[in-house]
Formats: sequence, structure tokens, C-alpha cells
Amino acid sequence: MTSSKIRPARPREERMKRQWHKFSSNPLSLLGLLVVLGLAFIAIFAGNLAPYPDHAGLYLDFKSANQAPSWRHLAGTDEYGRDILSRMFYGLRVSLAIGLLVLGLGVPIGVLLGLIAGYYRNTWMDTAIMRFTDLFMAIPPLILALVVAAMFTPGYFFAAVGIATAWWPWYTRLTYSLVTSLSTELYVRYAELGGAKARYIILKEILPNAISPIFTKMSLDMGMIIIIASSMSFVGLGVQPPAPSLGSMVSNGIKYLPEFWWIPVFPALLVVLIVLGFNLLGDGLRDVFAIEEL
Amino acid sequence: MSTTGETLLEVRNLRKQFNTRYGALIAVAGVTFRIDNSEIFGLVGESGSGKSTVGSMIAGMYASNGGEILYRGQDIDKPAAKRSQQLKREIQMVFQDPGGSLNPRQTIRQILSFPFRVHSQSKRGKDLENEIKTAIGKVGLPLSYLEKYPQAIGGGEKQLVCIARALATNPSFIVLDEPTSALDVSIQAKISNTLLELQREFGLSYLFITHNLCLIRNLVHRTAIMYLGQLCETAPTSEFFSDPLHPYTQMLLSSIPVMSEAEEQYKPQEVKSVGEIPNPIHRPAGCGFHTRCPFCMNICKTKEPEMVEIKPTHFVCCHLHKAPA
Amino acid sequence: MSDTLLHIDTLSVWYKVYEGILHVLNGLSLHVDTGERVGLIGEAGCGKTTLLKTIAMILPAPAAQVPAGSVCLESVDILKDRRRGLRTVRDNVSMIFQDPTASLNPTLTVRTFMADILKNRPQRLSKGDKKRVMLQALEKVSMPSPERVLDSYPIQLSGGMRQRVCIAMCLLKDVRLILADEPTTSLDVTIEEQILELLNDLVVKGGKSMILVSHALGAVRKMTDRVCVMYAGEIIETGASKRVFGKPAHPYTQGLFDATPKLSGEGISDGIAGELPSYLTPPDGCRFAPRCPSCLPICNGSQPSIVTVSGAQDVACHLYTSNEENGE
Amino acid sequence: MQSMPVFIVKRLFYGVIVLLALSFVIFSFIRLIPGDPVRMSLGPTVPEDVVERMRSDLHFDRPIPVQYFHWLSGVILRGDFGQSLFTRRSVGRDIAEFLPRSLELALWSAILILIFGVLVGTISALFRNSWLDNALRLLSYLGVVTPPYAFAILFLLMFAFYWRVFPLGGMPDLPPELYTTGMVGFDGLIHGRFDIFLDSLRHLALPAISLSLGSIAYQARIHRSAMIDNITKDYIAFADVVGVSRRTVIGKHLMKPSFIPTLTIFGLQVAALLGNAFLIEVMFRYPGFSRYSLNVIMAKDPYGIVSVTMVFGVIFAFANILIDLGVAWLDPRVRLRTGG
Repeated sequence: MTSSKIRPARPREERMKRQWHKFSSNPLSLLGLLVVLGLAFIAIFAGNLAPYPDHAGLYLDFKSANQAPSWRHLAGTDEYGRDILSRMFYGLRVSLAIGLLVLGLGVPIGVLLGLIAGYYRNTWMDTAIMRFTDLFMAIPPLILALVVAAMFTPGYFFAAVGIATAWWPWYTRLTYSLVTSLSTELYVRYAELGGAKARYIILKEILPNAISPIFTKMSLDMGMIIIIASSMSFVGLGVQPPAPSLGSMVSNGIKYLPEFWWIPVFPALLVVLIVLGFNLLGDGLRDVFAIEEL
Repeated sequence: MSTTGETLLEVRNLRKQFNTRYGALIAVAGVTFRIDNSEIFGLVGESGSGKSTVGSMIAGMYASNGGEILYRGQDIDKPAAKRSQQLKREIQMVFQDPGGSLNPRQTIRQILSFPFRVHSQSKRGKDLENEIKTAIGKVGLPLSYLEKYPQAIGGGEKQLVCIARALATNPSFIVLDEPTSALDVSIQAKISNTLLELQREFGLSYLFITHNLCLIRNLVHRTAIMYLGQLCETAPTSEFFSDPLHPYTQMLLSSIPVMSEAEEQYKPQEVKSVGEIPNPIHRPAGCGFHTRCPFCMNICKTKEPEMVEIKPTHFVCCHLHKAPA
Repeated sequence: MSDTLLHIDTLSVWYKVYEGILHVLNGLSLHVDTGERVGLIGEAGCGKTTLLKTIAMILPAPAAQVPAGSVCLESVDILKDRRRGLRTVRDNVSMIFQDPTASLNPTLTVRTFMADILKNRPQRLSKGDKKRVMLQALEKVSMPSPERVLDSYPIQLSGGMRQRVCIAMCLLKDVRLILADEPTTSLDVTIEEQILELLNDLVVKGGKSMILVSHALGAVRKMTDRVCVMYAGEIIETGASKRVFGKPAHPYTQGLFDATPKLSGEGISDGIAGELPSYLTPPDGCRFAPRCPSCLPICNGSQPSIVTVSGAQDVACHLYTSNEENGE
Repeated sequence: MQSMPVFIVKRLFYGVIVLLALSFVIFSFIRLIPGDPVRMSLGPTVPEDVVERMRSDLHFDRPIPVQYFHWLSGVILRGDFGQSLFTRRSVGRDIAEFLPRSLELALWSAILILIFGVLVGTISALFRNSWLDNALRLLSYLGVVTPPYAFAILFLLMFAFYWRVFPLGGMPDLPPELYTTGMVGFDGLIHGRFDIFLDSLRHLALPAISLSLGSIAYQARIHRSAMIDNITKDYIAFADVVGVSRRTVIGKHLMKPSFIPTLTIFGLQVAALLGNAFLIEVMFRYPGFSRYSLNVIMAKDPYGIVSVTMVFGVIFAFANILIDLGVAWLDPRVRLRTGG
């Protein structure tokens, strides 16, 4: 074999190269990645990129209110004369922040509980955790998120807490089912027979095999969470005015339909674009991992 | 090839019951046998016979519901978590499905380093490296395989890795649960021969579990046959095949499709396969085999037969055969 | 020679997959006469199932392609005239799959399934007749308590009973060719014998033809008139079963037979080194060359043609072409 | 083994326990967080003794578990859901008025989701990789990523403002003499008033479609992949080979198992439906329960919030039991496991 003469490639690198190759061979997945990266870039540098950064706050200029899209205001202006594009950039930042916050709060809790319940299945720990989880799944998630968010002072942090309260059980469920099926795998049985500790088995043998579906779900959920967050700010639970959020921009804009259609339509389109990006990315990841699993 | 005659492992009246949602499944209903030092002991049976359950209990997958497992005279009937490190080193297991027994997220190197990590914490760096190289060398795989992931190598090679991993702790006894059933014939041959060579080289003892009688014939020293959780017959392999006494043994032998006239000689002619294997949840009363046995008598339907030694080292559990006076 | 029922000529089948094209069947030729039982042996992945699926016209549609060759059933080229071919195949061919659990729809009872088969027959049956036909079919496969089985879902039956049900369903149609794709691999030895014997009886008594694919080499030897040995998508040896099993000619066949453990207990050979070649980039010459213990220089470059070694035994191997040339 | 009725009773019992636990947790939280809902509801100008009286009327001066127990015993013994601080009426009366409207909307949406989701998914699967399939898949994708309020805007612009084929929103009140279930269209239908029925449809069309489009798209994707998954199964090939007609193979042998994942996912769609309804009801000014719930939640109205969460929980639980029964009916493996 000729390959043995060359310095052997590091297996992990090789694997990632192969995965990247599979991922990038689908143009839609690449598009998704590009959209997500682009949006993240805009969100991070919103202050530098927005044409009128001060329009994101309390700013009134009734002279230029309700202007249709033009070169000066690419997405038009709203009823207070604020540049909609600038407000969209800041709204995007908030949306992504909420998404990350929800995942950051919900996923670690959900995955950890799922790992514990799944590994110690059929014990009191399993029962306790899964019954506790059922509690949070007894009513539609959006309702729960609303109830929780409404208890606190309105703002994007508590909106995220509300959504996370309704969200983590899904990760517990997913991880639980992954762990229960993975722990019947022979390599896990073998590690048990060999005397490995529970921590080693959970972290080294089970988690690496469960991580890709969790990752994929996170990417797909990001879109869903952003829709939900925007729905919540739509009714006033979320970022408080005058700070911009995509949902409230849409909901406030509806009363200006149909004459000033750009007020709600552009923010709504941006939500669609964000969700589209994350969904394309998530689907791409799922395909890569699904092929890997074969 | 010959054994030292010293008992390594002894199983006495072992029982295991699983509670399913359809009722109690008695997987193992009182099994007794012993395995000597450096002996390959074969356990044959069809699905539902409980042969794998016996192997799993010996390997420490779970505890029994009764009976004893004695290893070097010491009771080891408990799950692996409660066994001593020394014991876990001594008794190893190789599973049927080599693909499933290797973590797809680990390289062969990581997989082979597992036994050293768990059992000899002192081994680090160069020492560990040498041990891993020795381990993979024992089964004749090239060193370049250490960097590969399991899915990049063939089924037979995966099984060799599993064997290498089992050998890494220098065990005395290995439970082989259908180690070649998932493999092609041409690859099965290679694995079987490797197992035989290793047994001779290191004086290992095997419990070889399989449904393939032809493999048993060519590999093991002593054979036991199981049906519905009980042993039917135990004998040295050559005698097991030349003079099968239990009707089930005869039925099984006569069912094997063979490739040459020479082999036809070994097949008993009088017993033809009939009926289905009963569901172990609804085990027939008396002798478990009576529903399919061509020689079934009235006593078989009510009374369980007992294991008797017909000839030295040849045991049968059947009402047809009485112990010689 | 009796009349030919099935004639396959230089058939190639490819699968389009993510990584490229799998060149599975490679110019394969085979014929089955009326009333003939042909065995097909070879290891996992050698293309046996693909061959049977091509004949039964159930290849997975977009992935599988047939770039070359012809399959003639009752002198209809089923690949060229798909419409007529499909009718001919459905009228004349039945297939038994390897895993009876997977071949029965888990959501339907045996009765529903059978009724759906009968519904598609040209002659209308009364309700009573239908039930009689179903019960007869189940009785023909020696099914215990057929009445009960009729109203069972597949999960309520044992593996052996499921395979009997499958055979009974195949018999609802009076076909001329039965394709049996490892019908007993998933069953226990004692049940395997019963099923194989049943199948053999039905084929012989019904004057049907059969292609039997099996891992159980002994069963193929006993139940077939002629046997074809497949390796990596090619038939490398064919001949009367007695002959091939008695004196295999191709190095692969020899290796395969040697590697099979015998009841007589003479030990096991070391098997055949290496593994099946990748179908993405199969070897140019003989596909067995990389593993062949008696490989010649010519084997790596050119595909061997088929040579008759004796009256009833053909082999595709350069060892024999060169012998022939040397001898004459 | 257990029989089907036992299974259902067990599920119901468990569901009730979970809901009680959840409502207690929620109620305690609302009462624990700082802030005075009574004062908030009455406004800053009302004298303190009035506020005090109202607090004691609502048992807010007692420990939280007692408050909860009072509310619960009222619900169980008298069907009394307590007093709403938001509407200043009995919550029970509010539920009776608003819930049927929302149920009507939800039912229509659920029907749309199931019918069109399956239809689109089936067409896509049967003609897979054709231009039709690609077009439908693209549309499904857009459907999944679009928030329901965006659909609402689109439809309002198109059908209500420009073409004026549908009303802008709202829902006419039912004449009191026709009141049976409270669902406008349904009551109109059973009383033979087709004009009312058709009018309700006109008002329901845009909200129901906006509410269901995303779920239709998702359901279609699930059904398509379920069918494609099953098409490669051995039992479909076997049915073909033994001579079942192509139509029966597709309509029955392929469809029945494909419905199992479809129905399971439908449970999630019901959850999304109930959750998203409040947006749609707000946008179309539809006088429904979800809008009412939203108001109650925003007003931090304690009895209102526990009551509406309970109602949502019960609807959700019933929907899930129905779906489980449907799955058990389709899949004998599930049915035989639970008996029946």
C-alpha cells in the first residue's frame, strides 16, 4: 500500500474533511450555511452596518414617516420616520440572541437530564426525571412559554426563559430515546463488562454517538424558536419599545396595511430568511450525519 | 489440543427468568456443565434455547435467578459491576455482531486502548503504545489499521479487532457468542482458525456458542446441546457426532444440509424434523422436547427427565436413556 | 433439451449512489428451462438478490439502472417492452424473500393480504370460494390451524409460519417460475429443513421452475439440478449440481467449498484472503484476481471468457483457457 | 397485557394528575412573584378597602395552597373556575363563550392539515423527483419556514384588501335562539341555516388557512418521507410480486403503514395549532378562546391563567389520546402490545 508511506492523516481531521465534503456537495446546505453566517455577521456588526444606527431607539422624524422603499431607505420608513432596514438589523440581533439564549439554557439541562434518565432507565431516577418532563409537555409549548414569560417583567431575557421552559423537555426526550437505544449497543455492553465507570460510558461511549442528532435538532429548532420569539414579541412579550424586534415590527405594521405594506412585510421576510437559513443548514447536517450512520 | 483436565469453570443448575409483558420467560431452566482448563466447550442450540443467556451470565452481563457459576472454585454469579478487576480481566467476551461491538466514533487505537485504561492505569505513552501494537499483532492485522475507524474495515477484520481487544487483558477464558455467524463462509474460516491458533498458543479456554453444528464439529473439544433452556446432551465432540443419543440431537443432525456423500454418513436417518420450536413463555410440561419428539412416551409429557451419565463423560437428559446400573 | 423459460443475456445492472456508480451485475448470462431447478450460490453482496429483483421487475426504480443485456421470459424481452414484460412477469413469476418478517405488511392480516391477491385475478370468486382458496393455499404449505392463521397479523406468527404464509401467497397464483431468495436464512436449522423440503415438493409436483439462492450450500446441492456460482456480479462457474459440488473447477468455488466446515470434521481451511472488491471501482480483469491464490499475469488485465471444462460444467477462468490452448 | 379501555382510563388518569401538578406549579408561581394583580386590575384610583375586599373575595389573603384548593374544589364541585380579574366575570362563563369559537377554528384547521398534508405528501411521493415533486417540496419548505403571521399578512393583503373576496376578520355572533354548541357554523348547520354556515366559512377561511399552512407543509414532508421510506420495503415488493394490483398496493399496503408516522407527527401539529391560534385570532380580530387566554395571561389574572392552562391541557390530552387510538388502530404491533 502506498498510503502507508505518507504520514498517516489524523483520523479526526480526515473524518471532518469527509463530512465537509458531503455537506458542501449539496448547494442548498451551503446556501443555508452562507445565510446563517451572513446573518450572524450582520447581527454582530449591526451598529456598523446599519445606515441609521440611532433609528433603533427612540427617534422621531414625522416629516419622513411612512416613506416607501427608496435608495435612502432601502426598506422604507415606519410611522415615526425610522429607517426600517436599520431597525431590522437590530431586530435580527435580538432574534439570534434569543435563539442562542433559549438553546443555551434549554439544551444543557435537557440533554443532561436525558442522559441520566436514559442511562439509569427503569430506576427511580428515570421515573422521576421523565415524569417531571411530562409536566412541561402537558400543554402546548407556546402557551407555556407565554405564561412563564408573562409572569416576569417583559423583555427579551424573560421571553427566552419562557421559551426555554417549554423547550428543554424535547431535548430530554430526544436524548433519552437516543441513550436507551445506544445503551443496548454491544460496545456499550462491552465497556460495562470491562468495568468502565458510568461517567466514562455516558461521556465517552454514548454521548459522542448521540451528539449529531442533538446538533441537528438544535439547528432546526433555532428557526422554530425565532418564529416563536417573534410571535411573542408580536403580542408584546419580548423586547420592549422603542427597541426594535422583528415580531413587534410586524404586529405594529399590520395596521398600516395595505397602503404602507413595507412596514410589516420586510421584517416578516427577514424572519422567513432566518428560519430558511437555519432549516437548510439543519437539513444539510442531518443528511451528513445520516449518511455517516450507514 | 488436549486439556489438562483441571476444572476452570463450573455451572450448576443455573436459572434465568425474564419478566416480559407477555409473562415470565424462563430463558435458562437449570443448566449444569463444567469447562476445563484450555478446553473449547461448545454450546449449540436454536433460537430461544437460552444459549446466549448462559454465556451472558458467565460474562457478567447480568446475575442469574438461581444456581451457581464457579470460576476456579469461587462463586462469580454476579454482574460485572460487582466483580473484581482481576476477574473482569480473566473472563472476556466476543459478540456475534462485530460491527455493533465497536464504537463507530472511536479509532481502532482508541478501542484497543480501552482495556489498558481500565485495567492497568500505570500504562501510559510508550508502554501503552507497545501494548496496543502487540494486541493488534496477535490477530495479524497491520499496524496501519490503528488509525482507522471501524466502518472503514471489513466485517472479518472488525471481528479480529474484537478478539484483539478481548486478548488485551491476558484472559484465561473467553465467551464467544456466535463469533462467526454474521460473517461470510470464506471469512468465517479465517476467524475460526485464528481463534484456534490463539487458544493453542495461550492455553485459553473458550465457551463457544453457536447454532452451527458443522462449526462445532471442527472447532470444539466437548459439545453440549440446549433446547428451551435446558441441556439435552453433553459429550466429547467426536462421540457427540458419531453416537448422538438424544432425539433432539438426532433431529438437529439430520436437518443439516451437507455438501458431500461423506458427510451424509453422519446424519441419523430415522429422525425427521417436524413441528415448531415452542414459545419459551409457554413452555410445554414435562420434557420440553416432547411436542416434537418422534419417540414421545406418556411419561415425557408430565415428568421432566434427568441428566444421566450413559457412558463416561457422555450425558443425556431423556426418558429413553437410563443410567447404566 | 427442454424448452427455455427464462433467458438472460449479458445483463448488467448498476446502482447510482451518493459516491458514484456501483457496477453490480457485469454481463451476466443465465438460462432456466421449464421444470428446472437452478441454484445460485455466492457470498453476501455478490449480486444474487439484484439478479432476482431484476427478473421479478422490482428493482428500486431511480437508483438501479440496466445499461445492457436482455431478460427474456417466455420469449418476451421484459426490459425492452416493459408493459408487456410486467404482465408476463406478474403472471409467471413469484418470489420468496429472505426475511419473511419484512415481506409481510405488519399492518394487514393474512386474510386481507390474500384477499387483495385474489381480487386482482381475472375470475371473480364468491366469498365462500375465496375463503376456500385461501385455506387450501395454507393447507398446501402444511400450516397448522389455517383458520386461525388467516385472521392473524404477521407479528402473531413465528418465523417459520411467516415463511409458510409467504409461500402460500406465492401459490395463490399459478406461476411457472419461483424465485427463492435465501428463503431459510433467517430460520432455525430444523425449521429450515422443513421449509426447504416443502418448497422442493411444491416445485417438483407442480412442474415449476425455480431459482434457489441460498447460503446453505448443502441445501442447494440437494435441491437443484444445476448450480451457478456467483462472485462480484458475475457467474464464474455453472454446471450440474452433482458435478460442481463433486469437483469444483473455479478457484473461488474451491476456496468457498474448502472454507465451509464439514460434518465429517476434517478441519477448516484458512478461507479466502481479502474481501469482495468495491463495485465502485471493480478490477478490470477477472474480478476474483486480487484474491485468487492461483492468479496469472493475464488475470489482472482481461476478463476470462467462459470455457466448458466437461460436458456439464462451464467455468470463467483463465486457468482453463490457457490449459485448453496448451492442450491443443 | 392490558385492554384498550384500561389503557385509555390509565392515560386519562395520568393526564389529570399531570395537569393538576402543572396547574398548581403555575398558580404558585403567579402568586409568588411580586406584584398585585388586584390592584393592577382595579387601577390606582380605587380606594384600598375596596381592593382589600376583592382580595379576600378571591381568597388571596390565605396561604397559596389554600387558594389553589379553593379554586380546584370550585372547579370539581361546582364547575366554577373562579373570578377573572381581567373580564371581571366568571372564568367559566368566559370559557363557555370563547372556547367553542376557537374549537371551530382549530377543527377546521386540523381537517385542512390532515387532508392537504396527506394529499400533497402522497402526490409528492408518488411522483418523486419529478418537476411536480420538486415544486411541491419547495412550497412545503417555504411553508415550514414561514411564521403563521406572515401568511396572515399575505392573505389579508391579497384576499381581504385587494380582491375583497373574504372579510377582514371577526366572526358574526350567533343568534341566541340557535345556540347549541356555540360553534357558529356547526350550530347554523344543525338548525338548517345554511346562510349562517356559509357566512361562518367565509369568516373562517383566511384564519384557518393561515393557521394550517405551515403545518400542512410540515405534514406533507413527513408523509412524503414516510411513503418513500415504505416504498423500498420488502413487503411492497412482495405484494407486487405475488400479484396484488398496483392500485391496492399503493392505496392500502403502502398507505396504511405510512399513516403511522403521519398521525404521530399530527399530535405535534395540534400543539402548534393551539399555540399559534392566539396570533391568528389577534390578527383577524377573531373572538376566540386563544385571544381571551392571551389577555388573561398578560393581565396576570391568577384564576384565569390556571383555568386556561387547564383547558388547553385537557384539549391537548384528548387530542393525543385520540391520536394514540388512531395509531393503535393502524398498527397491530401497538394494539397487540396494549391488548384490545
